[in-house]
Amino acid sequence: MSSQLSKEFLLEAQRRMVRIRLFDERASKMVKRGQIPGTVHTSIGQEAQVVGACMALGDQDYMTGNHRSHGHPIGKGSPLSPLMAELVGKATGVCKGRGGSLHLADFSVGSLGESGIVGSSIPIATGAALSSKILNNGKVALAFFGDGAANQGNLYESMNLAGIWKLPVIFLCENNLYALSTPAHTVTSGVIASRAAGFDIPGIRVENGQNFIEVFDAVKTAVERARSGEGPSLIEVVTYRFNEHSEGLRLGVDYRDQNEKAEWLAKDPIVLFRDYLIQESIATAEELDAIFASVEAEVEEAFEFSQSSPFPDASDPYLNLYTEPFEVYA
Amino acid sequence: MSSQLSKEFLLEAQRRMVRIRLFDERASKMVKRGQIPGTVHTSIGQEAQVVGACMALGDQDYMTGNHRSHGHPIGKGSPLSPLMAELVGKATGVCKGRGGSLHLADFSVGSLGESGIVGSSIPIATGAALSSKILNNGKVALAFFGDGAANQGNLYESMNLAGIWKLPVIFLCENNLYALSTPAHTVTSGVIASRAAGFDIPGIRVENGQNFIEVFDAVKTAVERARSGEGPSLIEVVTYRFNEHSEGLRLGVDYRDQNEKAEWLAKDPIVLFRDYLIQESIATAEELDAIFASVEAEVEEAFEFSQSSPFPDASDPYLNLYTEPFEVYA
Amino acid sequence: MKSVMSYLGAIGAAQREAMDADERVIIIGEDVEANVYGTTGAGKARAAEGDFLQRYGKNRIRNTPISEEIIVGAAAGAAMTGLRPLVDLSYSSFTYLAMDQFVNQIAKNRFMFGGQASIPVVFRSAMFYGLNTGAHHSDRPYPMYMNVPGLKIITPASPSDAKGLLRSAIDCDDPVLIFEACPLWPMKEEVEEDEYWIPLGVGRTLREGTDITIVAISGAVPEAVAAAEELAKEGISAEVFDPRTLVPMDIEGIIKSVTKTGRLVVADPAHQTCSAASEISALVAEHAWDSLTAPIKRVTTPDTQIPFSPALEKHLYPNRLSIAAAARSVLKVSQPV
Amino acid sequence: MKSVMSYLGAIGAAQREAMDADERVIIIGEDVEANVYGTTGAGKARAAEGDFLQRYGKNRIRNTPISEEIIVGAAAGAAMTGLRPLVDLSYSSFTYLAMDQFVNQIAKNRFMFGGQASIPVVFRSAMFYGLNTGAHHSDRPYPMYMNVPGLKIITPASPSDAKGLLRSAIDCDDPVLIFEACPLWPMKEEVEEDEYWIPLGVGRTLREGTDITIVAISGAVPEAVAAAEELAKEGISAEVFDPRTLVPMDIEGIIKSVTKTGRLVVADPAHQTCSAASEISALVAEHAWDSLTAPIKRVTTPDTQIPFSPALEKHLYPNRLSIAAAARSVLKVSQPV
Ligand SMILES: Cc1ncc(C[n+]2csc(CCOP(=O)(O)OP(=O)(O)O)c2C)c(N)n1
Ligand SMILES: Cc1ncc(C[n+]2csc(CCOP(=O)(O)OP(=O)(O)O)c2C)c(N)n1
Ligand SMILES: [Mg+2]
Ligand SMILES: [Mg+2]
Repeated sequence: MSSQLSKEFLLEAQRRMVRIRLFDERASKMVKRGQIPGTVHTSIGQEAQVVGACMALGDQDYMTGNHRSHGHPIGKGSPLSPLMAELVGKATGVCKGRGGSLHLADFSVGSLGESGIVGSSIPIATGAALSSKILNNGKVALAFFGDGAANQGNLYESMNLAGIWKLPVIFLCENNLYALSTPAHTVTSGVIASRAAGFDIPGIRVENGQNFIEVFDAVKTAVERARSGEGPSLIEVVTYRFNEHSEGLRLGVDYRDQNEKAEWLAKDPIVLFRDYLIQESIATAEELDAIFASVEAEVEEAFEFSQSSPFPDASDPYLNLYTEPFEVYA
Repeated sequence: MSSQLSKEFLLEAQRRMVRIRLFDERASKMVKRGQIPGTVHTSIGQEAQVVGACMALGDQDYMTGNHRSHGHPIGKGSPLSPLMAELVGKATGVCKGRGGSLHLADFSVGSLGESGIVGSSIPIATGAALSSKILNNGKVALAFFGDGAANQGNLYESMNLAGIWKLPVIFLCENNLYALSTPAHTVTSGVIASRAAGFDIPGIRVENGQNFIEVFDAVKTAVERARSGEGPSLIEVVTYRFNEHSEGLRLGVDYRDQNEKAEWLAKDPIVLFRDYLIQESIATAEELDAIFASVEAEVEEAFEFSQSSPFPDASDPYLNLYTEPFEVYA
Repeated sequence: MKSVMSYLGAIGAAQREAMDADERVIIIGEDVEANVYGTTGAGKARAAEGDFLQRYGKNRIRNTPISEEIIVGAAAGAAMTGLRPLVDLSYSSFTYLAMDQFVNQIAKNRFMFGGQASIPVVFRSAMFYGLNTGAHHSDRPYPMYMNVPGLKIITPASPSDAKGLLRSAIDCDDPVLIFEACPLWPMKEEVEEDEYWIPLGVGRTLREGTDITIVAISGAVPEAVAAAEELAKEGISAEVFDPRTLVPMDIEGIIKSVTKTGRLVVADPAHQTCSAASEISALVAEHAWDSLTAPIKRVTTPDTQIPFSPALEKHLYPNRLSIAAAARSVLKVSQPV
Repeated sequence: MKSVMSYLGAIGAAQREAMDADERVIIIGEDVEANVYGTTGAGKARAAEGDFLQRYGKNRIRNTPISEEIIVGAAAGAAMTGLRPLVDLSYSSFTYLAMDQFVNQIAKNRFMFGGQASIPVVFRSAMFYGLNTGAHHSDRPYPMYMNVPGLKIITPASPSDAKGLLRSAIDCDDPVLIFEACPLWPMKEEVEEDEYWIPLGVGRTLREGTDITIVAISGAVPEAVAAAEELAKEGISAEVFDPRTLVPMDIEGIIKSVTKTGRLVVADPAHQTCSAASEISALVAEHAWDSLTAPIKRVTTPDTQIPFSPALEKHLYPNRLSIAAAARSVLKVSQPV
């Protein structure tokens, strides 16, 4: 499948990966400088896994995610400024400052919501696939979740429902080997991908989740399967987060081995893809540098936007709670 | 394994199966006559599956169940009178009339609670196995649940936890092909027993759940595995309920095929086991008739007990809500 | 044109109307194909017009696995993307299994996403209390949901209200939970056969009175009316008010009545602590205190779990006797012998 | 002997005491091995004595998968069979995932089984409100649990109370939920180092007064004290009372104070509708009405979800300004300029 990909498409993939990287690096700095309240969870190191999955989807397709919440919409094509403004809590944020990191959505690119509650958005994606099926509109839904979330029961309820109703949904497990401080193998009995078989749906494990093409191919197959009415798939992508669980978090213990870290840092998905593009003569170093530079400018612009935008008006705490507001006795 | 079973043990098995049958038949009549408020769910037709599982456990082992709630404790050895009194709501009931059908427990035989909420007692059994593991007291816990309950997420959370911690617990799915009016195959993707593999635990399907010995053997293997520290098992037993979902329930539709019903009715577990015992010269027809007669008397006694016992005293609605009651402003 | 409908029949009628009116309305739930609880083929429709499965087909009548969390969550996801699901959760005690989806997704998504989502979905569940169905089947959990901003909550207490309120709920773009008291299911009255809508947030005065206001909720409504009739015989004029919807709550209606009578009893079948009755009492103690001439009394279910035994259960809930007794005590009138 | 402890340190100390005292006490939760939230190795213990994992070993410190339903349910099952689990659920907003186990098993089993079960288990969860952690991390859901008979609920508001109440909770044979307001976690004071127990159901008067009673809950307690100090400067004598435990609730303590002052403000960080404040208001409007000389005012969080933006969040919760303003309005004193 990858052989059919146009140069334009491949460069767009690299552009989105670089966007995630630079956006998240900037956001991380902003947390440390107190420019973003609370914290953020970066997707640094996981860009191939995120973008590979997102670009296998069409623009109209749906997606839900988790606390690692900016990578997914960026991968799906969200503009950066409203995202950055959201992290700062500004009125121009994609959720008008109400969501913030972990809790944002960008319906303009089919992002139905990242979720701060681990696993909680998996049923939402399943439901989006149900409406697609009933309305017969050909859309596919994809749920991103982590290895930690793979132990929430609703994943199995979702796989079962999607299995019997042949819903066009893809359960995409980002196995970055840890859930916060907890190594996946200490809390996961068996192999996540192999849990699909019991629900009679395909379970694929992408061992090399640092490689854009491998992720893309696996997800693309699942998307085509879903779109043609054959139902759901579970895809487990093995990857690694380069940063701490969340920015600014300091744990007293070192739960990740230094050698393990070093090995994975050597498998930087952006570097790997750059090397591939050059080696295959798909793009030149200059072209790729230009992408990097233009994304740098985008991120700078997003930062400026986030700084210059106004904070939201606090006068109506009920804004958008209901579509039909009602008088409250306070 | 079955070859090692003593005559006494096998006759006790038949006695317990007959107890369930006659107790449930009487309870069914009582519902129709208004002698039991609400309804009851009988285990008629499923006796081999229930008793086969219960007798593979030791007296000290734990068990949880569901709305089909008398078969399990009877299978585990509960005396009938307090059970029957419970169904009638009497002070002498095993739960002092507070539980009623669907919601009873008999701690004296290790029954930690049947549950009216489908699937909700599976985590309780898992927790009992955890205490057994930590206290190192050698006890095994078994959770009974139906094919319908097998689609509740907490089963998968339980299998995962029990898998990683190697808890001595057995997940016993009573697949009677229907959940209320819903055929299992219309709401179940894949085969229930095969869902264990993804959690790296054994998944066994007992196709002939009408045969006491086959159920017993499968559960016994799992019990020994659990007791020796090797962890949990999932066992799916295929069986059939002879009666309607609950006594007195009238559905306008006939969701079960007449031929299917007839085929299963011909596989009466009590008749099959009786034939086996006679054929193998383990017991005589007279001995088995005597068991039947003595159980008839037991059930009659239980009925009389339930009728002659007083209703509970209504003066303290808070009785047993807390171990340390406190004053309430009502 | 009017015809006699049971509460359950009215629920069925509203569902049928809504499904006829809008293709995006679908029904999801356990055993809905077989119409086990009598609402997906109810009223005279079943015999005359076939049940819902025949009328609307399997694509719109969706029999689910027993998986409340995904039923609720998938309905929410579907509602966020173009459908208008009507979810049958059967017993209210089963809603807890999906609590995360209710609180963290359904109630929060629209607000949290700055208005990008709307979630037009209705969840029906029935409170089988008073029917000896035991502690796992007798809950009346609406107060828990009232504490969750973003949900609308309705508790119709008559067939007409059931039809008109459920229809408004289905046509509403916000998530609505409807709690049906099963003791009301067989209740019958003349109900308009044509389509009509009762707005959420508008209560109903069932009986006018001047001495005391009885605000009653759900299954307590007919009991309050009966209590008022009893009190009338004793020369006490009680006004009975049913807010009908708990979120939004018709506080103005309540205050108007209390302003007239100066006294308040609230009858609510929920457990007392943090009940709807507590909320109504607190609202009045805050906003209509100047009108009050006596303490506010709540008649609720004691804070205990529900025992199975018929000897223990029935008297736990507010009934005509306990409501009338509360009214007398507020009025400092001694109980008639 | 006393030493300075933070609230979080006091929680850690109570846990350590209880684990030392009774082998059956175990800790279950996500990331408890690594002490991510600072309670399983807290206080001076971590540096001096090693963290809990080192002290008690993997058999008693159990790092779990992210599976709240089974964590809670397994803890209940373990408690029914001989252990005394202490469950760390981290954020209160995650408790909903286990709501069925809380309501249908933990709250009901003892009652439903006629006293055969006792369920000595403690669930800790933290309310991260006011810290810009967004709608999924800012809930204050104790009122929902107050509506569930069979649970005990505590909300300590100082390090000393945290230590003494948590210890009582662990030693109690009934299930107890403890809700910790994260804004209180860094709070420090002198705390007794020896073991002590504060009984559940006994409130605390933080400040005596004669003009008005301010009942404050959890994170609102220090704000209420600050408001009282402010009011004192204006010549208003406010009594501040913290019930400390919500179930059982020290109603007598509240009524005693209201009987003295005749006026009541309740400050509660929960959402207003069906809040603890609503319950306290209703209790007083019912049982101490004769003492009241003014309306009861609740200072709560409005019934909206929690916005992330720092420009929007903080002022939503009860604070010294809003509490003082409520007191003035009850006293019909105009705001000082
Ligand atoms: C229901 C729930 N439980 C616990 C948490 C706290 N928490 C946030 S992220 C996280 C780890 C998630 O791990 P994983 O799913 O593997 O995603 P990753 O962070 O590794 O991408 C935890 C425990 C939560 N947010 N929601
Ligand atoms: C959580 C929950 N959902 C739904 C129900 C209603 N209900 C009671 S029994 C039942 C069918 C259960 O089927 P299964 O688990 O196969 O057990 P069986 O009755 O066949 O033995 C249903 C849907 C319930 N009690 N609890
Ligand atoms: Mg992870
Ligand atoms: Mg079944």
